[in-house]
Amino acid sequence: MNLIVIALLTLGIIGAVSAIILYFVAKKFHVYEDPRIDQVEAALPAANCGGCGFPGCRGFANACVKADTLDGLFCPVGGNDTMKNVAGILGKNAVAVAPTVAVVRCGGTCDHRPRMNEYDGVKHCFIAHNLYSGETGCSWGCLGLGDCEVSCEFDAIKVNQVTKLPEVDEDKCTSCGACVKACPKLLIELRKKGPKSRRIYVNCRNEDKGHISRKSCDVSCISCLKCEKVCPYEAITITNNLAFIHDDKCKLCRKCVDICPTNAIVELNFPPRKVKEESMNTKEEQLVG
Amino acid sequence: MSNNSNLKVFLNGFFKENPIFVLILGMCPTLATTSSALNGLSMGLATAFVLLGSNVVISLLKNLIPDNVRIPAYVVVIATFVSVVEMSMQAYVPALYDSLGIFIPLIVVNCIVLGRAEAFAAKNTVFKSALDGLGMGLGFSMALTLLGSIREILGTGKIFGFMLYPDRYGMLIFVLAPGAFIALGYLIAVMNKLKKA
Amino acid sequence: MAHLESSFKNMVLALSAITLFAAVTLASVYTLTKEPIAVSKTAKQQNAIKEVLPAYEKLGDVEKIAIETGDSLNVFKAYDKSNQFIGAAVESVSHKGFAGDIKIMVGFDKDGNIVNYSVLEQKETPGLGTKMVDWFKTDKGNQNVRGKNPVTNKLTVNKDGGEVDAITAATISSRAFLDAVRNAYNAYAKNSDAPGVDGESGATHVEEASADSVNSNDIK
Amino acid sequence: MTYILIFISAVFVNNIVLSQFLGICPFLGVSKKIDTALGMSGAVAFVMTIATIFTYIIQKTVLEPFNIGFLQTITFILIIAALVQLVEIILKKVSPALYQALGVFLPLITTNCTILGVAIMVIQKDFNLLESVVFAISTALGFGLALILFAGIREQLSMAKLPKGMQGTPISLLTAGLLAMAFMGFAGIVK
Amino acid sequence: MDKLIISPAPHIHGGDSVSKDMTGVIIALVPALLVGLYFFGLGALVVTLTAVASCVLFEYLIQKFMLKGSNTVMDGSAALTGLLLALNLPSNIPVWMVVIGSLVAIGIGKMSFGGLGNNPFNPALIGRVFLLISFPVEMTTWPRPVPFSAAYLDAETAPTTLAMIKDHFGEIPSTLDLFIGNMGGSLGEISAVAILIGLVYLLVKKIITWHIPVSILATVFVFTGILNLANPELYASPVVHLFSGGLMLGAVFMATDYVTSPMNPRGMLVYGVGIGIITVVIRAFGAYPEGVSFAILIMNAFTPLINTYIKPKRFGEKVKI
Amino acid sequence: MKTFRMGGIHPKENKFSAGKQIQVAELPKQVVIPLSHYIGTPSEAVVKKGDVVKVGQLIGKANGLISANVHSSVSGKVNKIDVQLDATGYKRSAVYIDVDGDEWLETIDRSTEIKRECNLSKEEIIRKIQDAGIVGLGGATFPTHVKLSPPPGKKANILIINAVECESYLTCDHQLMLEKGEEILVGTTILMKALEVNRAVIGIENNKKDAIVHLQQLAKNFKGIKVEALKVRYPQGGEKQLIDAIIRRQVPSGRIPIEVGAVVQNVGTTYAVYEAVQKNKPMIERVMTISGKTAPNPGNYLVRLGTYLASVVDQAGGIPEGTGKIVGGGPMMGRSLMNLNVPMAKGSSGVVFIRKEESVRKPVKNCIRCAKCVTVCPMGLEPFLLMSQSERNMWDEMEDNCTMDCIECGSCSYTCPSNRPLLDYIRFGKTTVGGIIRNRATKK
Ligand SMILES: Cc1cc2nc3c(=O)[nH]c(=O)nc-3n(C[C@H](O)[C@H](O)[C@H](O)COP(=O)(O)O)c2cc1C
Ligand SMILES: Cc1cc2nc3c(=O)[nH]c(=O)nc-3n(C[C@H](O)[C@H](O)[C@H](O)COP(=O)(O)O)c2cc1C
Ligand SMILES: Cc1cc2nc3c(=O)[nH]c(=O)nc-3n(C[C@H](O)[C@H](O)[C@H](O)COP(=O)(O)O)c2cc1C
Ligand SMILES: Cc1cc2nc3c(=O)[nH]c(=O)nc-3n(C[C@H](O)[C@H](O)[C@H](O)CO)c2cc1C
Ligand code: SF4
Ligand code: SF4
Ligand code: SF4
Ligand code: SF4
Ligand code: FES
Repeated sequence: MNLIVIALLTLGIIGAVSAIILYFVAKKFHVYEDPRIDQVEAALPAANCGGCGFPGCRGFANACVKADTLDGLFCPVGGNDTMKNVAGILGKNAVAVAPTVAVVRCGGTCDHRPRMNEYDGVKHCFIAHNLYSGETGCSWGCLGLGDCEVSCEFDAIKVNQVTKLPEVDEDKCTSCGACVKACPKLLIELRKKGPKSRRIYVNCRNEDKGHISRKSCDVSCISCLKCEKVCPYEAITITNNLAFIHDDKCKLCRKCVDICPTNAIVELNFPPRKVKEESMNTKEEQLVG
Repeated sequence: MSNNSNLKVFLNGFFKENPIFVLILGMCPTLATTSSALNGLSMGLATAFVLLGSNVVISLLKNLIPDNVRIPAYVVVIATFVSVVEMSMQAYVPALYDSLGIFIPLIVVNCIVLGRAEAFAAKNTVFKSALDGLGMGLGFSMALTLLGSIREILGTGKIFGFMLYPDRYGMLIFVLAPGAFIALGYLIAVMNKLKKA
Repeated sequence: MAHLESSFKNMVLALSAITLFAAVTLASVYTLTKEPIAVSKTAKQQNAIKEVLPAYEKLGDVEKIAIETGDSLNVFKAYDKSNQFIGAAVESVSHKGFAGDIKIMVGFDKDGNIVNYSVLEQKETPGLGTKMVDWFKTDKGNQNVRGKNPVTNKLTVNKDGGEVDAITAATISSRAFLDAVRNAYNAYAKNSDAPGVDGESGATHVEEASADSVNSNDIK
Repeated sequence: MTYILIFISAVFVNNIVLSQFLGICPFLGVSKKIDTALGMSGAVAFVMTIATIFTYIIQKTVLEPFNIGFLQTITFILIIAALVQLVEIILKKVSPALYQALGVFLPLITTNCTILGVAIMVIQKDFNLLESVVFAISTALGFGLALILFAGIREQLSMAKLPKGMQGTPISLLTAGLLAMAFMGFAGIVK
Repeated sequence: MDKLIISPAPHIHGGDSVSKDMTGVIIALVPALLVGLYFFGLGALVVTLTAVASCVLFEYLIQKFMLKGSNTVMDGSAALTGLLLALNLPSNIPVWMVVIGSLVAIGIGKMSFGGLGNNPFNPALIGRVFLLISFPVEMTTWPRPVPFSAAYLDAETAPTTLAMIKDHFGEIPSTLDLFIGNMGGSLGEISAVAILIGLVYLLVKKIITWHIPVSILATVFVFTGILNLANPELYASPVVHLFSGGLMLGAVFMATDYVTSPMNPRGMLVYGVGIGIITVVIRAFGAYPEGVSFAILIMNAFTPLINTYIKPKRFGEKVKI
Repeated sequence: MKTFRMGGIHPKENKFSAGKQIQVAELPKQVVIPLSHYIGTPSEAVVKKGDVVKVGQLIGKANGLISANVHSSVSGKVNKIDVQLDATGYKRSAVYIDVDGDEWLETIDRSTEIKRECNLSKEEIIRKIQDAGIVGLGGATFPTHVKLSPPPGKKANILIINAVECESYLTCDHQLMLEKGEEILVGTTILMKALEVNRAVIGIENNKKDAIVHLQQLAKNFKGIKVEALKVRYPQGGEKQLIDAIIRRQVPSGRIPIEVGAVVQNVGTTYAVYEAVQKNKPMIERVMTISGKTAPNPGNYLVRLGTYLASVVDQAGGIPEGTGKIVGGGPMMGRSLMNLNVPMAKGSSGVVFIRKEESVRKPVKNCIRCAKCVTVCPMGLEPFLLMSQSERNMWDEMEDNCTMDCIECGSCSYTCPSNRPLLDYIRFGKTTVGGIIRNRATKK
C-alpha cells in the first residue's frame, strides 16, 4: 500500500509540476498562427507545382488567407472546385475562371517539314535552341526534344516519336503552365478549354514572311489575311506575319478553318462535318492554285 | 459485412500497412533485436502486447480525455503497459529480458504504438481497436521473426536454435549491426517488388 | 464523438485519473513481480554454483575477498555431508573483455583444481568472443581448462606463452576469460577454508604468473 | 582520460546509430539533405543533454531514495516529453531564427529513442553526473556524425539513377549497413 | 551528300574511355599479381581466376536480369573489382568464400546503387571487409610464401608482419624482404616494389594523380614515426608500417578508385590524410592488426562531404606566392 | 617555358595549313555584310537600296557604346537591306551588295610599303580604330576601341598580344605573323601608345617556332616588345589563361583583364590596327584557314567580309567526300555550320571539315567520377557537378559553384571518358543563371 502511495505521489507530482509549467509557459510564450492556413492547405491538391505563382501549396494557402478577396488567386490544378472549397473555408467568394488547357502551336510534323541537318547534341530543346534554329528550315517550330515533356509533372504532354511533335492529354493537363515556361520556342499557350473541349487555333508560330515560311513548312501560317477577313467576330488578328485567334472572341464558327489555304488553323473535338469532302476539295484546289 | 471489415482491420497490419515493410516505423527494435528468430519473435510479442493493451485502454478512455492532454495521457498509458511487460519479463523470462535489454523500455517511444493510438484507437470502437492492435502487433512480430530468421540462418546456420548447416559456413556479419541493415534493406526491396507484382 | 472539453479542470482531472491508474497498476505489478525477480536473480547464481562444483551437501557463508585488481569477489564455499570443505565457487570478473566486463563463476575443488566454469555475463561479439561459453570446456587441442590448476598450469593463451588455446580470432576475449579465472583463483586461495593450498604462496605464485604475462597482455 | 574514452567510444566505436541501433527513424527520415541533418543533430544534442541532466537528477533524488525504480520508464518519458514541448514553446518565442532551424525537428525528437535510451543507459552504466553529460553530448555527436555522413551520401545518391526496387528505404538501409560495416574498423579501440 | 551534323562545341574528343582507364589499372596491377603468383602459386591462381570470373558473371547477370539496362561488363570495371578483391584475400581461402565476396562486392557494393559510378563505397573493399567480418578465421590465416607453391587449402601458414607487431612475437622480416614481398599476407599486397612499379605506370599514363597515394603514405610515415619515437617498444618503425600490410596496395589502387574518392586535389589531400590517420589509429590501438580497408571505407563515407565543402582552387582565387 | 597554371589539355594539333602562303580569295559576285557581330548592338545602315558604294565606304554606323562601324568590302551597288540567315540559322539584318569592279576609296593607302612612324596622339589613334570598325579577331569580336579606353581609375601597364592560336587546325594567325611580322610589331607599338604602356609581350605557342624566331629577330628593333614562347597547351589563347601564363596574375572571377593591368589583343587585330592607323584601311577583309583531315587543299585565304563561305571553300577544293560536320572556327570552340551559304564575318577564323566518323558523338555513359574534367578545367570549376545541377535545374547551386566563370573552352567535354556532354549543359546553365543574375540586378 505504502508503495502505491509513493508511486502515486511521485508520478502525480511530476505530472502536475510539468503540466503546470507547460501550461504557464505555453500561455506566456504563445505565438499566434492562423489555423485556417492549415485548413486551406489541406484543401489544396498538394501538387506543389507552383502553377499558382506561389512557392508551393502552403505559400498559396498563406496568400489566400491573407488576401482580402480571392481575385487573381487561382489553383490551376485543383480548378474551380478547389477554389470553391477554399472560398468556403475562408468565407470569401471564389472568382470562377474559365478552364484552360495547354495547346502546342506547331503543326510541322516530319511530313510537312523536311529535315535539313542532323542534330547530335543533348536531347534538350533549350540547348538546341541556344545553338541554332533547328533541324528544319523553320526557325520557329518545335524542336521535338521534349523539354515540355520533362517539365510536366502530370504526365500530360508527350512528344510523339513519329510526328516529333508534343501532344497534350487534355484529361491530365492541369493547365499549370510549366510547359509554357519550358518551351524555348514559346510554342505552348494556355487556351480556354472551350465548351465540350472544342477549340480552334492557329497551329503555327512562324513570323517569317509567307513565302519564306511556306518554303520550310507546308502547314505554316503564310499571313494571307483570309482568315482575318472571313471571321465574323473579329476574333483573328494578324501581327508580324502571323495570325492569332483570340479565344475570348472566337465563337467556334469554323469559317477560318475552312478557308485557310495551308491548313494552319485546326479545330479540336468537333463532330465530323457532313460536307467535309467538299471543303477538303476546295482547300486542295486553293493549294494547287 | 461487418465481419469482413473486422477481418480487414485485423489483416491490415500484416500486409497493407505492415509497420515495418510499409510504414517503416519502429526501426530500432527491428534492427537491434533480430539477431535471432527467437529474439525477434519475443520482441514482437512484447510490442504486440503493449499495442493491444494501449489500443484497448485508449479507445475505452477516448471520450474522457480532453484534446489538449491527449498525447501525455496516451504516453502514460503506454508507459504503464511497457513497465508491466518489463517487470513480468524480468520475473519470468529473465534470459530473454537480458538479451532484449534496453529495447524493452524503449517500446514506449516506438512510433507504432503511439501512432496506432492516435490514428486508430482514438477514433474506433474498443473491439476494432483491439483487433487493430493485435493485427499490427502480430504483423510487427511476423516481420521481426522473418528478419530474425533470415539473419540467424545466414549468420549462424540455425533457425530458432535448430541447426541447418554447420556454423562455420555462417556469415557472422548478419548477426552484427551491418548485417541487420543490409538484410532489412533487401527484405524491404523484395517486399516492394512483391507488392507491385 | 464528444470529447471532453479542454478546460483546465477537465485536463487536470483526466490526467490525474490516468496517472492514478498508472501508479496503481505499476505498484501492484511491482509487488507481484518483486519476489520472482529476486528469485530469478539468485536462481541464476545458484544454478551456476551447482554447475561448477562437484556434488555438495550445503553451502557455507559467502566470503567477500578483495583481490589485487581492486574487485572484491564472492566466494561460495561448499561442504559435503560430513561438513568437510570440498571446494568453492568464485564469482569472478575481468575488465579486459573485448566489449565489456566478463563475469564468470568458476568452481575449484579443495586442491585448487578447476572443476568447471559458467559464464554469467559477457558482451563479446556473437560468434567470436561468445564462444567462451563452452570453448574452454571442450576437449580439443589445449582448449579445456577443467581439471587444470592455476598454480601448476600456466593458464594464459599460447600466443602469450601459456598452455591454453585461444578462441580462434578472439584472442582478446580468451585473454580476458583466463584473466577472470586467475582472479577467481586469487580469491579462492585467500579463502579461509582452502586447506590444500597455502593461501599466501598461492597468491604470490599467481601474481608471478600474471606478472610475466602483463607486458604481452597489455595491448594498449 | 575517462572523459576522452567515453567520447571516443560514443562517437566512433559504439556509435549510437551504427552499432547501438538507436535513433534509426530520424537517421533514415531526416537525412535527405546535409543542411537538415545539421539542424537535426543540433536539436538532438541540445535536447539530449538537457534531458539527461533532468532524468539523472530525478533518478538520483527521487527514484532511488524511494526505491521506486520501476517507475523509471514512465517518469523518464514524461520528463522528456514535457521538456521537448517546453523547449519548443520557448524557442518559438525567444529565438524564431533558432526555431526555424531546429523547430521542425523538435516534435520528432520525442519519439526518437536515443533520448530515452541515453537517459536509461547512463543509469545502467553507473555514470556520475559529469560523465553522464559527457556521454550525452558525445552520443549526440556520434548521432550527428552518422547522420551527416549519411546525408552527404544520400545527397550524392540523389544525383544518381538507382535501380527501381532499391529506391527509398532499401537503399538507405543498405548504405547504413555499409557505413556500419566501415565503422566496425574502430572496434576494440575502447570498450 | 548526307545531312550535315550539328552539335555544340567541342567537336572533337580526346579518345579517353572508361575501358581504357580500367585496362590501364589492370596492367598496372600485373607486377603485384605476378609476385603473388610467384610466392603463393596455385592458391593465388585459383583465387584470382575465381574472383575475376565471378565478378564479371555477377555483373552480367544482374545487369541483364535485374536492372535490364544496357550491359556494362565490357568496360572492364567488374574485372578490375574482381582482381582487386582477389589481391586482397589470402591465397588459401576456400573458393566458395571468394564467390560470396564477389557477389557482395558486385551485388551489394556496386549494382544495388545502379552500377558503375554510383556506388558510395569501394566495391572490392566492401567484398573484402564483408568476408573479414563474416569469416574472421579464414581471412586471418595467411599462407607462408613459398616460390611456385602448389599447396592451396592446406598451405603452411605464417602470421603477417602487422599481426606480429600487434601480438609482440615473432621476428619482423628484414626491410628488403618487406620491400620484395617475402612475407605472409594477402596475395597482392606483399610486394611494395611491384606496387610502386604499378604506381609509376598509373602516374605516367595519367590515370591517377599523385595526391591520394602520396598523402596517405606520408601521413602514415609521419604518424607512425611520432608513435615510434614516443615508444619504440610498442610501436614499430615507420618503414615497417609503410611496407607491410595492405597499405601500399590500398594507397595506390584502392583509395584512388575514381568513383569513391574526392574530385579535386584539395579534397584528395584531406581524404588521403584521413585514411592515413585512421589506418594508424586502427593499427596501433584497434582490435584489428590492419586498418587500411576500414580506413578507406570510412573515408569513402566522408567523400561526399569533402566534395561538398572542399572545392577546387578556382581561377582567380587569391593565390599565395 | 611558361604556361598557365591550372588545367588545360593538348589536343592533336593537325595544323595542315601551317606555312601555306596566304592566298587572296577571288572577288565574289555578291557580298552580304551583316550589320551585327556576336557581341554588341547591331550597327545602323547608312546606305539604302540602289546606292553605289566603294571599297571601304561606311555602310553601317555604330549604334551605342559596344558596337562597331561596318564598311563595304567591295565596290558595287546595294541590292537590298534584308535579313540573312547566319551560321545559327537565325535571321539578322545585312546589306546585300552586287559587286561591280574593285574601286577603293582614295583615302586608303594600298601600297605594301611599311610605314613605321606614327605621330598621332592617343586619342587620335583610338578615334581611327573606332572609325575603322575594328573588332577583336580572336573570336569574341569585341570592339577594340572600347578595350583601349579603360574605365576611369583603371590603368593598363602591359599589352599582351595573343598569338597563341591554340585551336587545332587553325593557322591564320601563324601565317600572318610570318608574312606581316613587321606590320604587326608596328601595330603593337601603336596599341602601346594608345594604352600608354611601355611594355608589350607577344605570346606564341612553341609549335610555331618559325614565327617565334622571326618576330624575335624583328622585335630587337622595337623598344619594350618581348616575344614569349609558351608551352603548347589549350586553352592558352583564352585571355585569362594567357595573362596568367605571361604575368602570373589571375583575373578575378567576373572581372576584366584591366583589373590586373593587362589588355589582350589578337595578332590579327593588331595587324588590322596597323592598317587602320597607318594606311587608313577600315576592316574589310581578314585571313581565314580552310582545313580538315580530308581537305583537298588546306590553306590560308585573305577573304573580303561578306563573301559566302561556299565560294571560298570552292576555291580551296570544295567540301571533301565523307565530311560529317563543317565547323566555323576551330574544333574546340567553333560552331557547326548548317550549310555554307553564310557570309563570312569579322570573327570567322576558319572552316574545318570533320570526317563523319569523328563527327558523331559516342554514347553517353554514367559519370565515373574520375575528376578528369575537374583536373583539365582551366578555371578550376567542377564540370561534372555543374552538369548534373544543370540537368536538375538547380540554378542557385550552379551560381554558387561559379558557373559564370566558365570560358566554354570545352576541355571538360573533350576529356570525359564517359563522353558526357558537360559543356552543353554548362552552357545551358550559364544562359539561365546569367538571366537570373540580370533580372536580379534590374530589380535592384
Ligand atoms: C566487430 C568485431 C568484433 C570482434 N569481436 C571480438 C570478440 O568478441 N572477442 C575478441 O577476442 N576479439 C574480437 N574482435 C577482434 C578481432 O577478431 C581481433 O583480430 C582478434 O581478437 C585478435 O586476433 P586473433 O585472435 O586471431 O589473434 C572483434 C573484432 C571486430 C571488428
Ligand atoms: C577557350 C578560348 C580560346 C581562345 N583561343 C584564342 C586563340 O587561340 N587566339 C586568340 O587570338 N584568341 C583566342 N581566344 C580569345 C581571347 O580570349 C581574347 O578574346 C582575344 O585574345 C582578345 O583579343 P581580340 O579582342 O583582339 O580578339 C580564346 C578564347 C577562349 C575563351
Ligand atoms: C559586357 C562586356 C563588357 C566589357 N567591357 C570591357 C571593358 O570595359 N574594357 C575592356 O578592356 N574589355 C572589355 N570587355 C572585353 C573582355 O575583356 C574580353 O576581351 C572579350 O569578352 C573577349 O574575350 P574572350 O574572347 O576571351 O571571351 C568586355 C566584354 C564584355 C562581354
Ligand atoms: C584508379 C582506379 C582504381 C580503382 N580501384 C578500385 C577498387 O579499389 N575497387 C574496385 O572495386 N574497383 C576499383 N576500380 C574500378 C571501378 O572504379 C569500380 O569498379 C567502381 O567503383 C564501380 O562502380 C578502380 C578504377 C580505377 C580507374
Ligand atoms: S501539359 Fe503543360 S500546362 Fe498541362 S499540366 Fe503539363 S505542364 Fe502543365
Ligand atoms: S513544344 Fe517546345 S519544349 Fe516541347 S518539344 Fe517542341 S520545342 Fe521542345
Ligand atoms: S568548358 Fe567551362 S567548365 Fe569545361 S573545362 Fe572549360 S572552363 Fe571548365
Ligand atoms: S570527366 Fe566525365 S566521368 Fe570523369 S568526373 Fe568528369 S563527367 Fe564524370
Ligand atoms: S528512432 Fe528508434 S524506433 Fe524510431
